[in-house]
Amino acid sequence: MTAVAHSTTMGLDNRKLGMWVFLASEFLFFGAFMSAYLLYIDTTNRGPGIEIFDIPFTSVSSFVLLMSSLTMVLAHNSHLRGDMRRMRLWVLATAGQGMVFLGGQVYEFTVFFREGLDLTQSPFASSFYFLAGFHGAHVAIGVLLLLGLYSLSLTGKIKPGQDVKTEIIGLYWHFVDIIWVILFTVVYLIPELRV
Amino acid sequence: MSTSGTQAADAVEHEAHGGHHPTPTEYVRIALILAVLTALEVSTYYFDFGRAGIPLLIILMVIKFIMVAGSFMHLRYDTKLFGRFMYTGLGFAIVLYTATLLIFVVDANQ
Amino acid sequence: MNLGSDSQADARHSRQPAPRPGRRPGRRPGRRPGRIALLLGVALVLAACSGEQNALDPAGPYAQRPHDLILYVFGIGALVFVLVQGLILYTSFRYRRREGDDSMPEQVHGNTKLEIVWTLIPAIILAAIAVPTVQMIFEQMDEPEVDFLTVEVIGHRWWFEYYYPDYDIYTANEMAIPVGMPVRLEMTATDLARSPDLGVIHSFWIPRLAGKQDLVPGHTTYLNLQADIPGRFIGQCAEYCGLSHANMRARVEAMDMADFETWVAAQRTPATVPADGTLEARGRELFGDLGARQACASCHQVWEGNGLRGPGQGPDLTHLMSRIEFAGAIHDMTPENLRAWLKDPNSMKPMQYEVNGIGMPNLNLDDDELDALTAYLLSLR
Amino acid sequence: MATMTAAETGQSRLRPSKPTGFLSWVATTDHKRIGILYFWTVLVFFFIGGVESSLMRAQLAQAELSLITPEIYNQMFTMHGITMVFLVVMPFAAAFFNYLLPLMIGARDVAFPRLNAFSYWFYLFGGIFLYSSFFLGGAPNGSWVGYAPLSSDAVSNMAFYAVGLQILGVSSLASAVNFIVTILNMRAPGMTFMRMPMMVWMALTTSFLLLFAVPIIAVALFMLQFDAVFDAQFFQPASGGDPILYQHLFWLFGHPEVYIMILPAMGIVSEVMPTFSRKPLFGYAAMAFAGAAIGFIGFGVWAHHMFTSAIGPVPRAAFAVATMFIAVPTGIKIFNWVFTMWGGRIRFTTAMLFSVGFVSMFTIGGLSGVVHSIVPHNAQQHDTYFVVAHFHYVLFGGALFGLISGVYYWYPKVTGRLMSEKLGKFHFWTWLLGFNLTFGPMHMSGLLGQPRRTSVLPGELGTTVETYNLLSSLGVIVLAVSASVFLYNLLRSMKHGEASGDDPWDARTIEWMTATPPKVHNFDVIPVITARDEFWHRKYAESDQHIPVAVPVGASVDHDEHDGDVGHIHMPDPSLWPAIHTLGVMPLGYGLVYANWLLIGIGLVWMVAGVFGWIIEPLAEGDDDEPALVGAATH
Repeated sequence: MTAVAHSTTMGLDNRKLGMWVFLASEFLFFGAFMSAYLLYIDTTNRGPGIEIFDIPFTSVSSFVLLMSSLTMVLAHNSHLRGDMRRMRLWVLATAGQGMVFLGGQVYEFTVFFREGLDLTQSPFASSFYFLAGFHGAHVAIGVLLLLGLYSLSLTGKIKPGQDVKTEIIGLYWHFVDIIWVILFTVVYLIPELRV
Repeated sequence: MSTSGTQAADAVEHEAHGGHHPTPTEYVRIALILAVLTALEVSTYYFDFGRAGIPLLIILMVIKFIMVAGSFMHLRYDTKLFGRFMYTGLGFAIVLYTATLLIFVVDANQ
Repeated sequence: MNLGSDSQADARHSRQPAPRPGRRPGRRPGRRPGRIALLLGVALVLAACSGEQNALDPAGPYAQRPHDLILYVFGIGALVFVLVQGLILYTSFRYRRREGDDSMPEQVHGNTKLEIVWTLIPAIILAAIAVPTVQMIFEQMDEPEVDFLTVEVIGHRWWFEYYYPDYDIYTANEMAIPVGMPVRLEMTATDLARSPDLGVIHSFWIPRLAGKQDLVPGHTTYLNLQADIPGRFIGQCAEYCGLSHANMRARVEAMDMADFETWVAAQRTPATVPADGTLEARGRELFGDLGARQACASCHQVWEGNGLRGPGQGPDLTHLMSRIEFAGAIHDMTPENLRAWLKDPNSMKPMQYEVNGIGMPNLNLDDDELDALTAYLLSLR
Repeated sequence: MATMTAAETGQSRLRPSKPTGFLSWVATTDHKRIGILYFWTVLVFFFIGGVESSLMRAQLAQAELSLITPEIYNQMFTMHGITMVFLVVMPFAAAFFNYLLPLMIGARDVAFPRLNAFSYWFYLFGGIFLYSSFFLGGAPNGSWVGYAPLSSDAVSNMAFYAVGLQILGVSSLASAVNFIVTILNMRAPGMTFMRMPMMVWMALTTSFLLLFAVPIIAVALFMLQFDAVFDAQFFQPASGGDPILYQHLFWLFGHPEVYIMILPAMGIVSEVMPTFSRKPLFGYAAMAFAGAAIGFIGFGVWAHHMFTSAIGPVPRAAFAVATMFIAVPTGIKIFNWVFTMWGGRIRFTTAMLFSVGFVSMFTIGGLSGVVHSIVPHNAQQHDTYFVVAHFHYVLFGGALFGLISGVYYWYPKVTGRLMSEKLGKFHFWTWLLGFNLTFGPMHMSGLLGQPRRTSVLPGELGTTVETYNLLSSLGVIVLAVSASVFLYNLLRSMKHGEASGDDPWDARTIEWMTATPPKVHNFDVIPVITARDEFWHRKYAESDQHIPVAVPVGASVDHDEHDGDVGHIHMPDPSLWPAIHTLGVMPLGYGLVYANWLLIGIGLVWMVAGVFGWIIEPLAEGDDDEPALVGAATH
């Protein structure tokens, strides 16, 4: 430890502040994909359109992702209390739900692809795959982070006092979740009402 | 000197909201409410809400958003600065992209 | 507009001798306010009034109005320029440190009153130019209120095509319009269905007649222009469109109404079929059939009165000789140039036929074929 | 140059610890060394960009020349634009921010030193990636805006552009996050927002602009690249895609980008002018908020780049008005600079000359900017050399003048030596002359009808236009001479320059308080800040008439509790992982350009492995956080 410890100017952890700053910019990222999707929602080029969505299926995987936020926050809570065993359990549960969501997305994409919704089919297809796909990529990164967190805590590299690490991964995870809260409504449910 | 200040920072932080962390039970309660809201959302697919459908979905979406951000992301308990970042980003995105899409709509009607 | 085009017996179109560049147009009376203020701007501008593609030398209302507005803005700008630069220079000289002067200046941190002044004054000036600007935006873009001529403009890599829907005329590079009548251009870029040209963005710009407007594939954009004097007005594509962007020129030939009617009538006539046995007839044959090589007719149309007159992949050649230039209007329509073009198009205008199928292929014509085809093209009057 | 004390890093086995040599630069996490790396890389790219523009000007020196083919010409202007914007002006500012921000706010380093190195490597590899295209079938030739659908045509080679810019964007985003956190969270005690040097304010504003603008271009580039390589349909009119969407996304980023490039220069000028006028910055608060206002309004004017595109009269009018009003905060800044000089004792060093040149030239660029907002006439100026003149007055006469001013000003801070004033003044006057000779005539040739991005100057434009073009081309020669003198001065002064001492300019801000060149830990004692222009106030008291009076040396120095023994100050360890991790972007990038899944896979695995190595890398002194717990927690 250094002899000249002075607390940060705002009394906040740098990494947590950094994560929030980064998340602020992510809204602009997803927003752009979403505007493309909304612009092209009817531009199907004689290919499949929004009627292709399987709402019950997507609802289930959305629900799984939503609940993964609960396990994530429980993992952080356990870490905060120093209960590393529980923390690992919840982290694994979260990663598992993330993988279930991803598996659902892969399945969904495969089905759509078989039904003719090719990336190259139409602007609608391109923008749908990009919007959902980049969200999926975020989930995948989140799963990797969680697995890393799990293995590092297993080897003792992450210790009870270091809950900031769990916290910032949690922030990222919840962010990916709330993006899906928006996407599920805007991409799937609202258009479905118009059919 | 990136690292030397963090201990103190964490100390400050834990002090600032240490006592206000919700308990696991509270988290579960919040998750249950979220589940109910999601069920309500999905029900629009099965039942016809008429004109109320879209506004209802948007309201539910906003509520879910605020609940996850406020409780799970601790915005309710943390420093206001974090919330400001998030809502600035969100606000920017909404304003800019709405304006962009509006330009398309306005032009299409001409 | 109603033109008795069929009465025209002679299909040969005698070209209008184009008024040469640099001619000062008659200034239209009763124009915008604000001209007075702008001595400096005007002086600057007048010094520059030469050349044909000159935005400062408007020849019609759609170029004149923005021109008058900009003079007013240039005037204000010049004033601000002199003021600010003068202030910078004065301050620099007045307050430079003299040799041996080690005294310290008073530590002034600011002055709220001054801040308010230099916030408000620019805001007021800007408001003053915002109002006429906004008015004029709508004025320039709205459909003309009087009778107007419609021309469809289609941008290709790298040439402009014009279609006159009222007369069913196709032409390229050079657009004929009547003097004193507004013309509304309906513009788009070509699409994949019609040509291997992907359909990219171009911009149509005849500076002396109007500002530029992009041609966007998938969109229809509009541009109003009008020439108040007869003449040949030049311009070029102003939105980067790839390899030969620099070689994509646009021409507007403004002519009196009577001449325009003559022109229309000539364009509506079918092409003359050359008599059997002539060199031209041989050329016509080759035009339609080059054996294993791609025939001219697969991309270019010469309308001989039967069937539909429609757009081809390349420019319509029915009345090729009624134009002064060809190949994106970069080469004069001389027999030598035409022959050289047929021999090796790419050397006269870089194109991407080899990689993209855009532009004219090298057909490997031998000398006899070149002679015949050139003769045939020269007969398309 | 800064040297590294390795004393405290020796015990880590896996981290490179040699203080000098090639590896020490690759592994550095010292913000000062990273700043220096940025600087020299920028100079290399600046040279390349300059060669590209010289070729273009040679081709346009006379009408109908054919010195270079259109193929080459189109690559030249595309790469010139990309290079100057993304590889020169932006990273030039990053060089300054890196070197100076921690020094200016009284910190030992940035918030995330390894992320800082990561930004640099991403920048370097992005630049190399872009330029490798020259050897792989030709550089991109679809212009720096890359409008679809032209740019999704394979012949335009714009896949390299899309991926290369994406890489540079990651670099920018990472440094934006880093700088924001640094400025918000790492200031010295007492350094409140309203005591920060103006440069720090501008860095903060710039970083926020990047933060919100980069993700937008990222999306546009993803779409473009998938259109070009994987046949996606975002901007393809044949299937109903809309090219205008690309333009919106590009300019939603592109306009803030303009301010991203100019605000750092404004920050530099706001430091240089007070120092050499011996007066505080006039209207500090107004300056800070005007900068923020420029950034904020800058997000609301993007469509003014599309006034001749397929948008209707209503948006044209709205964006015209918004655009005009950006001139208000800009005007505030200009007047405040002038009144900073007003009443001062101005020492015209080279740095000051460049700053005054900045204000003067930028004013011209600002005025021609207002002219663009006159939409009906914008249709005449748009995409002509008038626009080229305008943005060069803003970016060359503006940004570059400011940045070069900063080089002369802070050179002694970095090297401990002064640059030659004699050569410097020669540089300034030839630079000013060459600049105006090159870009001044372009105003006229544009209004006389010369469009930009044309590989040949059409003879039909007339002899007047030809003359203006010849003048422009001659100006480039003057600029080339001037730039050579600058380079010579830079290199020569490193060894032979006059020793500067710690405070050669009688400066005002705290980066001049510490040793020159600064030690690796910047400050032996973190200063406690009690005033804006802290250093000045430590040197001078003020009389009743607000005239500064020198105070005795040493009367106001932070007490050094270590008595000069600073060996134990823990600095971030060097690390090779940022460079290793970042290198994975090369296979990934080529994989995306050539649709080669194997390369994409290699790149992804490489980068993930790199992150992992980064995370588990041992630290010399315990872990990042809660070090006190290291001993206690063993489970």
